[in-house]
Order: sequence, then C-alpha cells, then structure tokens
Amino acid sequence: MKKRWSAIWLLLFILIGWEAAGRWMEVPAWLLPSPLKIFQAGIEDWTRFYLHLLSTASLSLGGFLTGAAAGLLAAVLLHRVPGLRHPLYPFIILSQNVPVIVLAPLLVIWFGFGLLPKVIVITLVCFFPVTIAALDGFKQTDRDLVHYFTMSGASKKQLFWKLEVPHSLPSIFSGLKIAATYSVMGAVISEWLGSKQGIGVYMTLASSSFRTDRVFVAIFAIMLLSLLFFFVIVLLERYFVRYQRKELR
Amino acid sequence: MKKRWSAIWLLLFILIGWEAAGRWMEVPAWLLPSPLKIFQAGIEDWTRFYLHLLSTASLSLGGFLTGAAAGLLAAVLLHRVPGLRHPLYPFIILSQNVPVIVLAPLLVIWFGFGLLPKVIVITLVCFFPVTIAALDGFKQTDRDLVHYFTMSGASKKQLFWKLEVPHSLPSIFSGLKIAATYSVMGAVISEWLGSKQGIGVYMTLASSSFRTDRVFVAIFAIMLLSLLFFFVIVLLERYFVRYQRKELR
Amino acid sequence: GEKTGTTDKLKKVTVVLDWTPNTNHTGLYVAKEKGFFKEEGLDVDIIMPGDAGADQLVASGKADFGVSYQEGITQARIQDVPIVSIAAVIQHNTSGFASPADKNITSPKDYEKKTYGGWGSPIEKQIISSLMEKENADVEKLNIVNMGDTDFFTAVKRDIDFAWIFYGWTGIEAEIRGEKLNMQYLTDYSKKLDYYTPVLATNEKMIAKDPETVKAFLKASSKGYEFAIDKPDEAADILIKEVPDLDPELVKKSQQWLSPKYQDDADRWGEQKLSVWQNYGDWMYDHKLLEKKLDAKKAYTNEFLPK
Amino acid sequence: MAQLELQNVSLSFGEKQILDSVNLHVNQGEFVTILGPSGSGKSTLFHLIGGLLQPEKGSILLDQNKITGERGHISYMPQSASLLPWRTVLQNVILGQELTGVKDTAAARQMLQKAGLAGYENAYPHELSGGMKQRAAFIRALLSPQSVICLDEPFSALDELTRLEMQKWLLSIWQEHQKTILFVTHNIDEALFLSDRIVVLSQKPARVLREFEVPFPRPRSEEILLTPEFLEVKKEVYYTLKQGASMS
Amino acid sequence: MAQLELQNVSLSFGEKQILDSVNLHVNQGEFVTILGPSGSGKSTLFHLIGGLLQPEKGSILLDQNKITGERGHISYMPQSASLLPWRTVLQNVILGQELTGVKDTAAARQMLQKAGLAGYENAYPHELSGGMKQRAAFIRALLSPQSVICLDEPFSALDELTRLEMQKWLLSIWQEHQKTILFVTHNIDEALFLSDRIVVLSQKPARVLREFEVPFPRPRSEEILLTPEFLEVKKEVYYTLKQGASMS
Ligand SMILES: Nc1ncnc2c1ncn2[C@@H]1O[C@H](COP(=O)(O)OP(=O)(O)OP(=O)(O)O)[C@@H](O)[C@H]1O
Ligand SMILES: Nc1ncnc2c1ncn2[C@@H]1O[C@H](COP(=O)(O)OP(=O)(O)OP(=O)(O)O)[C@@H](O)[C@H]1O
Ligand SMILES: [Mg+2]
Ligand SMILES: [Mg+2]
Repeated sequence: MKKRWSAIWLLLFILIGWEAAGRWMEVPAWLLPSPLKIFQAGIEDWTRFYLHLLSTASLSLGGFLTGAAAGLLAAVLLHRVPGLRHPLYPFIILSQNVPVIVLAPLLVIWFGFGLLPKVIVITLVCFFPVTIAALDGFKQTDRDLVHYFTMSGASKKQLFWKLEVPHSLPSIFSGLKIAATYSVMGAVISEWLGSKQGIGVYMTLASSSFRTDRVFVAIFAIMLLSLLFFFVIVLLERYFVRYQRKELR
Repeated sequence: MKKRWSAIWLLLFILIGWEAAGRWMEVPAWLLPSPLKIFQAGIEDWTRFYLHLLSTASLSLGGFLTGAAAGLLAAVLLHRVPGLRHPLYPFIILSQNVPVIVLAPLLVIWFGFGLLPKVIVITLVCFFPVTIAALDGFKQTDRDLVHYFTMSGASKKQLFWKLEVPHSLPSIFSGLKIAATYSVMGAVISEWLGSKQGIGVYMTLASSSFRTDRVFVAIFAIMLLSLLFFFVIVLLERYFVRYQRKELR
Repeated sequence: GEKTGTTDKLKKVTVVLDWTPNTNHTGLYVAKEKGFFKEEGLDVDIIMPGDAGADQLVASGKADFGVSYQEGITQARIQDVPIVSIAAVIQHNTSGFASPADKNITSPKDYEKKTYGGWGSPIEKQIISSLMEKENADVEKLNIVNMGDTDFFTAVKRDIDFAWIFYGWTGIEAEIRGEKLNMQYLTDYSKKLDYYTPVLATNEKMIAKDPETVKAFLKASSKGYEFAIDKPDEAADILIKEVPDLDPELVKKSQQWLSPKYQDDADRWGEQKLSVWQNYGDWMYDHKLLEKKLDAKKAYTNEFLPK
Repeated sequence: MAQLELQNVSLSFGEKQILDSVNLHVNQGEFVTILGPSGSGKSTLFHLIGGLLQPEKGSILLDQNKITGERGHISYMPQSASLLPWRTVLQNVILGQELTGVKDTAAARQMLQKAGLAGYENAYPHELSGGMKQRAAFIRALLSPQSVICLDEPFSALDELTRLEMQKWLLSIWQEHQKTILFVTHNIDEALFLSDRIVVLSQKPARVLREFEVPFPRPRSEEILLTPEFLEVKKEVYYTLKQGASMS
Repeated sequence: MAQLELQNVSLSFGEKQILDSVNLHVNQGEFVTILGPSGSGKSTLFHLIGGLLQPEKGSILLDQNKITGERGHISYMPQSASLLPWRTVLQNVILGQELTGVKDTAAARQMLQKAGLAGYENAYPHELSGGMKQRAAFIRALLSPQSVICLDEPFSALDELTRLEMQKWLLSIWQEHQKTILFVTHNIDEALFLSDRIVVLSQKPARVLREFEVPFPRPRSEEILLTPEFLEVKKEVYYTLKQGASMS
C-alpha cells in the first residue's frame, strides 16, 4: 500500500516546493501562479468548469474508443489479409504526419463543426500506437505454439482468437496505454476545431485573456483526466493478463 | 520485389485519382491544389525550401535521438531501480499532457528561443512511446531464461544487457517506430516556438498567405521525412532482430 | 442567446471569429443577445475556428461570414480566394510595436540593436523597415526572432525587446497589470499602414446569390456595434455573459478604450474607403509582398451597410 | 489397410537434406513406433504429416486420400509441451477439442485425475513440473477428436512408474477407441512394450533402416520386459540403431 | 567432506507443501543422483540450491559456508533447454562462461563437435531438434566455471546411443576436472551407471526416502548394465521408488 502512495507524496512535495519557491522568488501570478491560486481559481470556476470537463472527458472517451477500435481493426486487417500489409503500412505512418493545421480546415469543410471531425482527429491520434503495438505483438507469437495450432487444424480465425490475440495482449495493452494517454490531448486539440465547450476552449479563452491561473486549472484537469484513463487501462490489463502476475519472481 | 512496390503503385493511383478528380470537379487551387501544382510549387521553391527541409530534418533527428535516449534511460531507471517506478510512473504519463501552448512560454522563459527548448519539445514527444514499450518488453522477459540467468549468478547488469535488452528489442523497436514517426511532427510543432527556418515556419507563412500549394509541399515533405525515419528504424530492426526472420512460417 | 419557438422560421447563419472572442467582436455578441439578428430573420451561430482558419471556411462557404483582416483578404484575393470584406470593425489601425517602458524604446530609431519578436512573416520586416527608414535607422541592425505562440508578456521577460500588439487588448492588459508600455502605432508613421483590422467578410457566392442575408446580417451587426459605441459598459457585460470564461476586468477596460474607435471619424460604422485598400495593396506590392497588384475595388464593398 | 501412408517423402532445410525418400505406413488401428538417432528427423516427419511442412518430393496419404500439406487430420502431441501460458491446465487440455471438435470438460477432468493432475485443473502451466506439463500435453492429444494420433516422445520426462501407468493407459485408450497411433520414443523397451511395429530411422538424412514386427501377443503385461525373447528383440533393434548411427 | 549440504530444507508454494525437511549432501568430487516421482520437487530443489527460491526452513551450505538464497555458486542445466533464441548455438554454449568466467571459444567448439553438433555452431536454437537443444544446454553447463554442477534430466531427449556417449563423456570430464555433480534423472540404469550415491525422494511433499551407495567400481563399462548384481540393485531402487509413490 505504501508504494502506491509514493507518487502522491512526491506530488505533494512538488506542489509545496512550488508554492514556497513562488513566494520566495516572488514570481508574478500571471507568469506562474502558485498551486493555491490555481486551486482557488478551480474552485471559483467550478460550476462552469465541470461542464467543460465533462464535455472533454466524454469526447476523449468516445475518441479513444473509436481510435482503439480502429487501431485494432487496422492491425488485424494488415496482419490477416496478406495483400494489404505492404501497400497500406506506409499510409498508416503517413496518417500521423498530416498536421492538424492542414487537416482542420479540410475536416471542417467536409464534416462541418459537429462531433464527427473532432472524433476523427482523436481517432487519428489514438489508433496509431495501438496498430503498431498490436502488429508487433502478433508478429512475435511463440513459434512452437503456432506450430501446434496449425498442425491441429486450427482455422485462421481460431489461430487468431485463441492464440495470437491472447499472446499479444500485453503488447496491445502497451499500445492502449499510450493511446489513452494521448486521447485527452487529442480531444483538447480537436476542440480547436470550433467547439463551444471543453477544456480546450476554456484554456484558449483563459490564455487569450491572460488568466494564467485558469490555464493551469485546465492543465491540471487534462492531467488528471489522462491519468485516470491510463489507470483504467492498467486495471483492465491486470484483469485480462492476470496469469502474468502469478509469476515466481 | 513486387510487394515492395505495391505501396508506390497505390500512391501513384491516389495521386492520379486526385489530379483527375480535381480537374473534373474544378476544385479551386486555394482549397485543394492538384498534385501537379504542388509538384510545380515544390520545384519552384526548391532553392529556398531545401534549407527549411534540412533544418527540420536535423532538428527532428536530434530530437529523436535525445528522445529515444531519454526514453530508454527512463525505462531502464524505472525498471532497474525498484524505488523509482511507483513514484515516477505517473509523472511520465503527465509529461504527455502538458499542452505545448502552456509549455511554450515556460520553456521560452527558461531557455530562450534557441535550439534547446525545441529539442526539449521533440524529446517530450518521442520519449514516451519508447519508455512504455521498453518497460513492457522488460516485463515480459521469458521466465525460464530469467531463472537460468539468476541461478547462474548473472549480475543485474548482465541480466539486463544479455537477457532483458535483447529479449525486449522487438518491443523497443516498436516504440522507436512510433517515436520516429512522431519526431518530425514534433519538430514542426517545436518550430512554433520561434524559429527562423524549418518546414513549420515555411508552412505557417504559406498558410497565412493562402499559398495552399506550398502548404502541401510542406506536408509532403513532412510525410516523406517521417517515412524515411520510420524505414530507417525498420532497417535497424531487421539488422538487430535478425534471428526472427529465419522463422519457418 | 435566447431561443424561441420561432427559430425554425429563422435562417441559420454561421459566423467564424478570427480567434478567441474579444472586444473586437462585441457588436456581434450584442446583436445576438439583444435579438437584433432575430429581428432580421437570422439565427446566428458564432464559432471559434481554432486552427481551421476563418478565411478558408468563409471562402469555401462552410461559414457564411467571418472576421478577417485587410492584410489577409488582400493576400487571399491575390491567390484567387473569393473572399470579400463587407465592413470595417474598427476604422483605424490600433496596432503597433510595444515594449516595456524600462527598455526605453520610444521611437523606431531605437529598434537598432534590439530584438523583435514576431511570427516570421516577411510583412513584419517590411513594416518595421518602413518605420525605421523614416527615422533613418537601419533595419539590418535589428534582430528579428520568431516567437511563435509565445504571448507578449512572457516574451519580453526574456530575449525579446518589443513585439507587435493590438493596444485594445494586450495594451489594456498591461494597464491592468500596471506595466508601463512604450507604443509606436503604425498609423503614426505611415498613412499607408492605416489599414482595416479587423473586418467582417463573406464570400463572393454569398454576395451574388443571397445579398438579402448579407444586408440583414450587416444591419443587425451595425446595430450591435452602435449599441457598443453608445453603451460600452452594458456591451461589455453582454460579452462577458456570453463568454463567461473571459476576464471581466480586461473586457470592461478594453471595451471602454475600443468603443469610440469602432466608428471613429467615419460617417457610419463599417464604412471602408477605396484609398485604404488601394494604398495598402500598393504598399505590399511595392515591397514585393504580393505577386501581382490587388484589384482593390473587388476586395471590399460598402453596398450592404445600412444607409 | 494403410490408414496413414508416406510415399517417398524427401525434405531439406537449406543445404541440409533431412529426409531421404522415407516410406512409411500405419494401418487402421495399428500402433507404430519410430526410433532413430537424435536429430535424425523424427519430429520433422510429424511436421510433414501434420501439414506444417511441405515435402520436396513424395506424398502423404490418409485413407487413400492425398493430404500432403493439409492440416488438422491428426491429433498431435509436440515434443515440447507447448501449453498456452494464459490458460489453466483444464483449459489447455480441452484446446484440441475446441479447435476441431466438441468440448467435453467432464472427460477432461477425469483424464487429468487419471494422469495424477487432480487438484491442478486451475493451475497455470508455469506452476507445473516438467513431467506434469508433459502429461497435460499428452491428455490434450488424447482428447483431440482425430483418429490418428502422433505422439512425439510423450513420456520422456516421466519417472518409470508414472511412465508405466501412462503407457498402460494409452494402450487401453488405443484399444477401446480404435485409434491409430504413430509414436516417437528413444526408449527401446517402451517401443517394444507398446507397439505392433517398430520403424528404425537412420542418422540424417533419414531413411527407413528396417522395420520390426513386435511378436508379443496382447494384452501384454510388464513381465514380458524380463523375458529372454524380449531381450533378444531388443538387442536386435539396438544393433540396427547402432548400425544406422555409425553409417553417417 | 560435504561440499554441498542441504539441512532440513522445507518449502511450500502457497498451501501446497513441496519439500519436507530434506537433508542431502554431496561430497567433494562425488557424483550424486536424485530419483523421485514426477512433480515431487527435484527441480524445485535445484532452484533452492541455485538461490532462485528461499527455503522456508533449513539452510544450504557450500564448503561449510551458508549460501541460502545466494546465486552463482553452481553451474546449472535446467530441465527445459532455455537457450537464448537470438544467439547462435556457439554463443549460447559460452553464455555460462560469459556470466561468471572467461570465454573459451576453442573449447566450446571442441565440445560441440564431441556432442555431435559440429556444423551447427552458427545455427539458431529453433533450427535444432529437441535432443540437439538439450545437448547444447548440457555443454553450456559443462563450460561454466563452477565446480558444482547441477544437471536436471540432461539426457531425457536423447536416443540410447547418444545418451551413452554423453554419459561416458560426462564421466570423463567429471574425473578429469574433479567436479562435484548433482544429477536428476528418471532412468534408474543411468543413475546406477553414473553415480556414487543415489538419493530417492518420496512423492510430494518430498522427503528423502532412502540413500543407496552404488557398489560398482570405476571405471565402469556398459557391460555392468547386464550383470545380475546390477539388476539386483536396480530392483531395490525400483521398489523403493514404488513404495514412495504409493505412500502419498
Ligand atoms: N527450422 C529448421 N531449420 C533448419 N534446420 C532444421 C529446422 N528444424 C529442424 N532442423 C534440422 O532437422 C534435423 C531433424 O530435426 P528433428 O527435430 O526432426 O529431429 P528429431 O529426430 O526429432 O530429433 P530429436 O530426437 O532430438 O528430437 C536436425 O538436424 C535439425 O537441425
Ligand atoms: N511456481 C510454482 N507455483 C506453484 N507450484 C509450483 C511452482 N513450481 C513448481 N510447483 C509445484 O511444485 C511441485 C514440484 O515441482 P518440480 O518442478 O520441482 O517437480 P520435479 O520433481 O522436477 O518433477 P518432474 O520430474 O516432472 O520435472 C509440483 O507439484 C509443482 O506443481
Ligand atoms: Mg524431435
Ligand atoms: Mg523437474
């Protein structure tokens, strides 16, 4: 139990140090507000802020789910359909390199200001780590086990579901963890695409009216949200990759 | 050999389709220039553009290298130093959730407008996938082999270098591939932090003067650069994880 | 804004802002909140475009109207982007080069050996150069740094000595913080640089196909801006109410400062002059910032402003 | 009548020839054992029958039908236990049924009990000893629905007593369910005790050196292991093996 | 004098007790074999000696020094070959030397030759047969510098001829280099042929049932396997094992 709290202690320590340093060196609040000020601003704004928070949270969750699903689907397709891998692989990489600045107007022009373009942006951010990790997982499936399966007449589907998927679960979770972490930032970025609500909106407004304390409220919210997502995935991993934990060492 | 070219054929096909569709539907060039126009713009601008390209390329390379090194270092520390993992792990996730918009001013205040803050941004983008993937790789090292090593009196260092590292190489490369892909976008983003040269600069200027063709030149450059990086990593992987390729199946 | 059961008879119209809402946009929010748009049969949706960039959205017809700048429209038209300015939000250019007072930069000749923080556009250099030439200073002795997204106050804490700001927002924030600024307005140095910023814009198709809506939109907008001119405090409150995440103090002070500047010396709010478009277009062309000459008459129109 | 037949099967890995025109048949309901030096190609032969590998020359027939390169026709126990680490023992042993048959958990539990694995149904493979893993893999092969069973050194990690029990059990199942068994072992006693026929392979490239009909009537009891006849046949097999090993 | 000594060692995995006060010693230069039913705890015993596991009670001594939980004191050949898949055979067999000694590639090559693996120096483990992997792991253990060698069923996957050769080779190395050997096997013949002393473990929880001094003088030739004395001892060992198995 003590171990689990060590991060919290460290965090508290950092916050206290920050507060102290801020007071000591008289850093102006607009440059770097003290944790107490940020906390205060968070409380003051709470009634409006939690709506932004909810909006971003549901957007990231939706985006993450579609992103993860798309990522797995892509991995499965590239892995199982032999002809697809070679031509499509480079395009998957390319998809990570279309800057949002370019994509944004196109997405808005094609899909308007609704939910869809935003989900597309998050999906684009989230699917990539999942695809790469899942593909690498599939590729590394134990040779002896593959031999047993093929000789026993397992269909491709069985080979996939009963061997390759469970075998690459740790890899897949590794990708999901990365994706979960990115999903919140992805949501915030996607809110640049003409949103009325969300932490991204709150933050730009705060930033453009020079309310650094509120900017930090937004940052803390983003961080907490991502941590939450991440640890939900870790819990799921613990549940699904249970057998690993019974290890000797 | 034919397989390797399939992506190129697909690309050519897409480009031709795009050119044709553009002509057919008379899409105005400022909205979506045709591939030929983009090519032309690229050639026209080449003498200036290649300087931007070089600058971004070297920035991404430098950033990727520091990022990958930092990511590996972080993974090694978290893995080998038992007390560190629990308190530090959450902070690694948090590091992915500091929006650049917030980080930028802080970096500028601390490090000015030089190279350092840019490298920090790319490092921040690149190290994360490497760390997560490497950690997951270390964690999955074959139990029997670990037992053999410990019983044979392998030091922690030997266990690490002779067993855990080679065993998690595929995982690490998976992380490196993701990081390499992100490094170029990371460099472009970091150029928002004040740069005189680079594809990012070229692109914003092109965008603000409505030279959509040049914007696309920039995008294509980003894409080619990332593909190049990615495939260099793939080649390195092939070299270092050679034994896998001799498989039966 | 409030919505009533009659919304379905109203025509849906979208307006994209240039970036985040600020006092440049007060008139639009007033018109929405006070029901001026509705009176004209419009149901207006105000949208922040984020990275999407307002001009493309307006030009492509995805948004009906947008907030833009003369500079942007000029460059856009040179690239055949069919966007047209339909009203000047502020009559005169309120931007200029600002620096903290303790840097002692009181005129463009002091720029020598200083560092300017910008966003890397060739236009900046030409403008600074024009200013410095007037004082016989050499622009080559100025160090220009690209500071990207960094905000003014942060930038001048470090390597940067001066930057280009809108007084009505950043300047007012400095007043609130009690930081003394030195400011050189563009208009003080060259009449040619007194261009419109910001403006309301629409696309050519809209003008051709639906002039009535443009007229209605501008009628309501001008009522909104006139309200803001007459009652800055009330107008500021409306903006604060519509966008509660803005800083009220900044909005109020900014509104006080800006309200008289909307119409200024013009006959009516929104009026644009050919000379302004011509002058700045020529200036840009002369400084090799444009590939060809601007057809100024097509870039703007006063046709839809209420009489 | 030959249920499983290998005709002139040859195979090389790269430069190295492993199998050289191997001819082999197993009749319906027959128990045939393959003996041969380590590395001669016994497991490779199984990989060919199971369709994992394609022979360079020759073909493989099941019930007169060509099954060269086809999979799923045999029940197979690999030389390494190859259990799925994320499945419990019980889930592991019914895997064969899951793939090509109908799950029968009750039968599986009973078999685990018989193999001395009662109480380990819910253990994971890494909690088992080497011999226990081997028994689990053995049960998995027995539970698979195919009528031809290929067992690759199934009892190598078992002590003599457990081995004997498993052997008897295998024989009873073989007789009861009319299975056809192809068996690999290094233990000549085991080969003689279990099989109808023994095929001795040479050092690689493997060829069939000689076939022995095992002359003992069934049911056989452990006692035959000590009879002079048994020792006689054993000696002969041994010398054939020795001759094959020295040939290379 | 006892070089390796286990005093009253007990161990449980969760609820299951595996070892129950096991006492065992191996003298300097002695060859001791452990026999016991599958799953009784032989490999676990090695894990304890190797320091991988900590006993619940009791202690382990090497040269009179307590080494309970300490690692690296013994050379170890695990029951599963445990070769590194990314290393060639040659690189694999010198791993033990790399970890705690000095690399001697020439010696390694020579040993590979002796074990019939000439030509496979640069092959990867997945290109080897089961018995070839086992031989590689065996060589790795022989090449390790420690003077106490623990071998866990080293020859289980070998045919009788190769096995005999390996056995003879092991004996020659043992005598030449004055090694101390603790050996696990399921083959009573092998145990009698090789060892000075045999320790029989009971079914789990494992206790030492009985120890046998092997009465045959050295050097021993294969012929003793057929002498009546040999059969006599073998029978006794066999019945002890049987008794231990039925006890549980
Ligand atoms: N994937 C492979 N690539 C190259 N050579 C291989 C491969 N698999 C097996 N071999 C070679 O084929 C030969 C026969 O291997 P196989 O596993 O069939 O032997 P075996 O008769 O089963 O031996 P054992 O009794 O030791 O299990 C060996 O010499 C081995 O080196
Ligand atoms: N990690 C573990 N967790 C739980 N139980 C274990 C674990 N490892 C071994 N056991 C149990 O300990 C007992 C002894 O195992 P061990 O591997 O020592 O047997 P062994 O004597 O070597 O058998 P074999 O001859 O089959 O190799 C077995 O019943 C096994 O189930
Ligand atoms: Mg084999
Ligand atoms: Mg064992």
